[in-house]
Amino acid sequence: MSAIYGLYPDAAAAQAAVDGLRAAGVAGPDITVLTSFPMDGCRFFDDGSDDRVRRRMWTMAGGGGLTGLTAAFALSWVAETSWPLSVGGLPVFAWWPNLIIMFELTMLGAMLATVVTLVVGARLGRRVTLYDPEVSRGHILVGIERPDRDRIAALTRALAAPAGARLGGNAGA
Amino acid sequence: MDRRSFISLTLVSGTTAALTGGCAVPQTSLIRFVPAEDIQPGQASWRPGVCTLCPAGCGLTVRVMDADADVVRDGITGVQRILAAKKLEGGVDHPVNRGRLCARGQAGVQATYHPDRITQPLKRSGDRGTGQYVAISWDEAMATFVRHLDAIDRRAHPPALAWFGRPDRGHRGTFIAHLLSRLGGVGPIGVDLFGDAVLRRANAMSFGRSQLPTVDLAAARHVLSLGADFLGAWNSPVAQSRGYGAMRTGRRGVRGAFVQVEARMTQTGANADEWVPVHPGTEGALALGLAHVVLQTGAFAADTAGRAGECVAGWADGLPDWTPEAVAAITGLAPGRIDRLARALIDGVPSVVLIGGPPLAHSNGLHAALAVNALNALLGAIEQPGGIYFTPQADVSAMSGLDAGDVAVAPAMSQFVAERLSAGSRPPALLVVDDSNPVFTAPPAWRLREALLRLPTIVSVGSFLDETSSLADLILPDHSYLESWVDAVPESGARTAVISLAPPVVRPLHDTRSTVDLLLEASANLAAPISWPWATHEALLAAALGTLPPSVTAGDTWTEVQERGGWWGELPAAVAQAAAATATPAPTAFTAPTFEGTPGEYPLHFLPYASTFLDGGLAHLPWLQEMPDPLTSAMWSSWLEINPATAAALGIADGDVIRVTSAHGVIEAAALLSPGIAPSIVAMPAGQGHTAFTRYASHRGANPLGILAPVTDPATGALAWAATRVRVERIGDPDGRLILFAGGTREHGDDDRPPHR
Amino acid sequence: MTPPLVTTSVQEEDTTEMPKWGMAVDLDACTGCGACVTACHAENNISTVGAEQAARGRAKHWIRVERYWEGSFPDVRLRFQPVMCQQCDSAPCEPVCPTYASHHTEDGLNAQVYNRCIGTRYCANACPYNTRFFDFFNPAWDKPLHLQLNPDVSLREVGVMEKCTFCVQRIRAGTIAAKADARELKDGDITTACVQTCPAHALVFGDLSDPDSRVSQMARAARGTALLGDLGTQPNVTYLQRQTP
Amino acid sequence: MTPARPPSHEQMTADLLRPLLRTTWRFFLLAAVCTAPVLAGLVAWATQAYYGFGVTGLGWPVYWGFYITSFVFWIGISHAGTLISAILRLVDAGWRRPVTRCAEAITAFSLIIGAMFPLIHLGRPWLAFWLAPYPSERMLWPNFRSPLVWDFFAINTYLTGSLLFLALPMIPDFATVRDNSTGVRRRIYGVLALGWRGSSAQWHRLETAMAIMAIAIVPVAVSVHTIVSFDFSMAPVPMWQSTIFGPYFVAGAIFSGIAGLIIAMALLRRFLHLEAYLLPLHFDNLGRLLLVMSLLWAYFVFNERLVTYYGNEPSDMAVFWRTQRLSFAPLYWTMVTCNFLVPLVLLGVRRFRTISGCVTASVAVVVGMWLERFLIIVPSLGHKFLPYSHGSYRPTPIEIVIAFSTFAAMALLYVLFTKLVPIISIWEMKAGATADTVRS
Repeated sequence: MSAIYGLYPDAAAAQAAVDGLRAAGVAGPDITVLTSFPMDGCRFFDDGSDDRVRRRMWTMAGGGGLTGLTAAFALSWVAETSWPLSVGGLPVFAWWPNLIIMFELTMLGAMLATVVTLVVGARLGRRVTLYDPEVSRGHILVGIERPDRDRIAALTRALAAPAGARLGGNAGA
Repeated sequence: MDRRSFISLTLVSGTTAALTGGCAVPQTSLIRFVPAEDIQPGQASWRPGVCTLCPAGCGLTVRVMDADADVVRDGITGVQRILAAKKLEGGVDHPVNRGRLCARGQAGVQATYHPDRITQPLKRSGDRGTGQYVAISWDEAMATFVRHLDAIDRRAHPPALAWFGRPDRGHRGTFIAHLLSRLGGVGPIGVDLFGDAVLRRANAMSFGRSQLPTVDLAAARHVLSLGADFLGAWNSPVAQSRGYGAMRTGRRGVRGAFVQVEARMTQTGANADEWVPVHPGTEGALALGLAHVVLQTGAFAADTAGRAGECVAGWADGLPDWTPEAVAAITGLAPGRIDRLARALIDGVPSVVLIGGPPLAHSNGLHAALAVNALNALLGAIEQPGGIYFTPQADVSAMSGLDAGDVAVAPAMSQFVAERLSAGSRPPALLVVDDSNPVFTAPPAWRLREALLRLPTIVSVGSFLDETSSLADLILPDHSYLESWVDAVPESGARTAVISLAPPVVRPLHDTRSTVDLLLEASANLAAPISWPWATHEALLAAALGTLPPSVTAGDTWTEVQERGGWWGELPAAVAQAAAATATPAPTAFTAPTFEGTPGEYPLHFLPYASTFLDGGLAHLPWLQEMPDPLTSAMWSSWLEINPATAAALGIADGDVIRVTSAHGVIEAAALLSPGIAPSIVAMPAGQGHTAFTRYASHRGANPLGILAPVTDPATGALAWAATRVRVERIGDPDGRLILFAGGTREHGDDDRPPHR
Repeated sequence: MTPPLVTTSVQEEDTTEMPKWGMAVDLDACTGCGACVTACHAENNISTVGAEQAARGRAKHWIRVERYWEGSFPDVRLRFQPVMCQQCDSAPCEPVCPTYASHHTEDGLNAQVYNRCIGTRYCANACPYNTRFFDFFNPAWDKPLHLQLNPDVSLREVGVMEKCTFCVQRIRAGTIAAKADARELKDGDITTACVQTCPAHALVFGDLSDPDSRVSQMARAARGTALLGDLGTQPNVTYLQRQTP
Repeated sequence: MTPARPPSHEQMTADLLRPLLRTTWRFFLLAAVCTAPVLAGLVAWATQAYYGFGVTGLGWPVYWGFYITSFVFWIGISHAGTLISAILRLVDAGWRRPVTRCAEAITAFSLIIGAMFPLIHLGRPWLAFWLAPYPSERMLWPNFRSPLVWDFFAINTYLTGSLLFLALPMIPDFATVRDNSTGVRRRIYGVLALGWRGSSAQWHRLETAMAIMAIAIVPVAVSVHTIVSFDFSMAPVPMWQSTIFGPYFVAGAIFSGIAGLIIAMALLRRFLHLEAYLLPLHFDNLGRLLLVMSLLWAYFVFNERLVTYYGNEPSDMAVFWRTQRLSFAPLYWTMVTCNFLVPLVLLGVRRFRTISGCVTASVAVVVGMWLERFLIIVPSLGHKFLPYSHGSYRPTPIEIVIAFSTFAAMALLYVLFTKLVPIISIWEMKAGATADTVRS
């Protein structure tokens, strides 16, 4: 069995299950909590990783924007000065009009970087190892992937403790 | 075929060949014939030519380059590289136009490459007038023509043969006149609606010169023009425009002044410093009034005018009846203004007075012209810088070695219609129509079309089917003027004698034949042959020009002429036309103009005028159709110009469809409100309203000539085309028949003209 | 305003050897005859569009003679004003073109590269003189009218903009001929079709960089004005105003 | 009719998934009704491409007409979504939750439609790729100084951003669809869900990404319509060269966008029976917003007109009077009525600010804003500086069909979208309901 989990009808029960697992000695990052919507009011474990993630995503977005800006500048500069064509009395490389191109590519870069960071960071498109469709019907899943064989019983007990818990597991697909 | 379609055609035929395993149908595959040997691909050459679109006789320089033409050889369709005329420009040294050309001249190249040109001899197959023809060979055509000529009784009186043609003072016209007289025929009868027969007659009376004047505008300081559209369609417009430009801007510190007197603003009048509208037909009175003031001032003596003065009643006495007040009552101008106009003539010496167009197309036109001649003579403007000259004329008959005395004077068209084509008269057995369209330009009362329908035989040598040539039984198409030997003898536009002459610019595109060659051959093949000293048109011209000395080099005149595009210089006395020394004619007096139609029933004067298409013969050229009219910006359409006040009184708005009714007919057109026309007049451009004249001109607009009254000048028989009165009524909203290029008509101020498109 | 990072423009490079083509129009001599209009059609392969299309505003006249009424009957005057592409130094049509179909040549011409045009028609909007014309259909010539086509001027395709080029084919041919003969171009060696035919000599064409050329002298004349000069387009066509006595 | 209690999570999932899981003949009928005009539009476009641009009513000197009007109109409508939903997200307005996705969908579709118009409008559309900067063999780059190239970049950025902004929050909902369906549909949505599980790490990243996107998309949206306004204000054309055009266009875009959103919401509410989700409150809020934008629009129009009138520049005044009291006056005053008077009455008076009142006002605004773009383009082009070259414009059936077909295309895309994607974000609704519970 590669994962065990419990399904809980509400946040309080799920929190109890998490607390039980923590008490059983499972480290926070090893516990998987799946919900059908973001539980803004509940913090199942508070280890400061959220803030790190947020900062990293903003940094990546900034980096993407910078890349876009550089690309836009390089594109317009190289294109216009290497093959100079005079139009309408404007200079060959005209700052003001090109700023518009630079702005747009900056924003495009930032947005693309954000999405890439999200896809990579949220492990989207990867193989799902621990999941139960009941999550989308409102249950909260608390589980552990690849638990130690010899501690399965203890963990199962911790998961079963809160009221309304339904246990489940899979052999890993 | 342009390059793109050539490539695609090649691709298509190549693909087809590949797909069908090389079994392409020969008829559809592209055949390239061997190109003519004188072609240098991509290399332009410039060759001299002569413009024959109007009588001005401008010289041409034609840009010639290779082009791919679709041709049929032995029944096989293919492509051949030929030399084609690309662009017409003015003959660089030509004394008339000096390298310049008008819009008509520029567009002339389209006459040669017109898609609706007659490409080979045709024989009528349907009823006359239905325009149904079958193609025949030149042998058959020639035989038929000779048979028709043989059938003519040369001693018949009235003559059994008649010829309609456009006025041509050159060798072609002269040869045809001689041929006709040898065959006992009459003609060529000039088809020239806006021709200046009245002015020629007046000039003959005043100065012994039956020709139009050459105006030395470049040296004039003051020009007064009575109706003469000398920058647009009158006389020699390019030469006159050249002079006008020089008069305005060519002299440092001197800018010639220009006053135009007319009831409807022409393109020429639009350029005047002062535009003076007078009552129609009273221009002669104004000329007398001006002369009166000039005489009164004592600046010039009455006898300065010489014979020209003697032609005007009361001249020697100082025209006592023609005080500014008296003239004011006739013309509608203030007396002070008449006085001022006259004094400007005196102060502006060298000053000159011109007359042309509508003033001569009234019943009193001849007198008006005589009065102007006298005034010019009084001002010392005859054969003087800044005045009018008479271009020395070559005696073409003498040059050709023929006796001019053999040729009978051709009657005027109106006279011929009355005597030979009216009911009960004896019509000619054979009529030849030579690139002229009298059916289109004749007033309806002449019933010319009906008369022609009754004629036994009509032969046309024109290049296009039009209202007249589509009545012909046999069509023997001539080359275009870029394809044949061509010459013209300009009667004005230069101070020296000019013969414009050029060899063919390009080879004939179609299976056509030079009319002169055709006539030479036909007359030699008659049962009673006529012999000529030359066998071809070229030989005729070479022999005639051989009588002239070379004008530049000491070499051979004929070679020089072909290279220069003509001959100009001092004429040897033997071939120069002398001034006619006729007896002094009886003095004439001003009479009030007569108009057909009562003012009660027909309250407005009707003025057709020569448009870009002149009298309509150029309406088939798409460039001219699409060229915006200078005053109205109209394209592809015709219209009725009407004063806004008159229009308001009649409930007519811009673009409305109106009906114009005269005693002789009804036409419909779009109204165009114009501030440049007197309230008592409506005007309409001639040239549109063709019923059958190529794809570009047919069924487009209305023909104002179709409602003209058959009033003629008594002395010359010329049609008084400005003497009709009409009634105008609104019949509908704008329907898009008037196509204007311009949106606004005024640069400043509220001009919310509703768009016609 | 921030100084531009790069100030090099083609115009600022050493172009002293280059001619600067210009035209002068003496409105005192222009008679409004329209010879220039037809000459332009003949020289530049401008197709006629026919009555129906002309009625819908598709007629193409690279040069047109504008006319304006002044006053009312009987004190009425008419003013003619030929308008062709003004070959502006600071041409509004050029920067708006996304593909450089409209750009400036070294000799001061406002070039239109038909093959590069994708037909946004933006240049025509930007042109304050409305001298740009669009090919709404593939230009066609009823055979054999096509034999007249000038092989030196490219035929346009449907969907492109066309306009007066100052007869660039004549300029290039004249320049090449002069170079081949190893001689300097003289004033008057090169003329455009409209100037060549103008009967009243109202149009003059030449090199504005040569102070002695006729067009330069006319451009300096007291009567000289630029059409819509207050728009700052710096046109290379000078209009010499009509004089009144 | 406000339900007494918000629906439960189960109810929400059931309600919002119903349009995806149950298909009736009504859907096919609606899709067919929308498809027919789209096909007609395609035929019209093919006709134009085959015969040439002459089939339109354009001509010298009015070279821009229905197509550019429609272009600006649809780009304007696109501001419904992303901008509104981004701003509401940023200020964390709770009532936004049922509105965001249908607004963002409007953005995406109207941008796609709007971006097609420059192509339709090109004389040689097959060469449109020359606008893109790519190294061709002749090294011919686009002219970065041309507002049309700015358009190209701005619309690409905005379209990319909007599609991502729309797509990211759809991933959890795809997971919900996957879990509530079987067979092929389950497999398809399984792929679309990209393996979404709903772990807190995923939720956190998604929310952060949405926050970044929301911040980025607002200036992009503003820039897009500013640049669209530059298409006009960069050209020396009477009444075009105006510094006010940027904000004027942005305000007009948001104005028409909100109107479009209100209409779409009302239709969804009616046809998908979402009365429990799209509440009168939403219409009331959006109606207030529309009223504000109407006033802002009127303010800009007053500015534009007064400055022109006071400046009294002849060429400007020719256009001014043409719209104010000459040939274009009927259209102009219709526009003022639709964009100002009708919203002022229907939205300004509380009693009229019902759902039907809001929808009526919105329809008026959509009509009025279409006219506004037409009146900016055509009168100015027809009356530039030289009166000789003045002219007018009348559209042909081809143009009318193409312009009309894009409305059908919008409806069709919307109908298909509601069939494939929950039009109200399920997870956001759940999160909102939970947050409300927690708050209370």
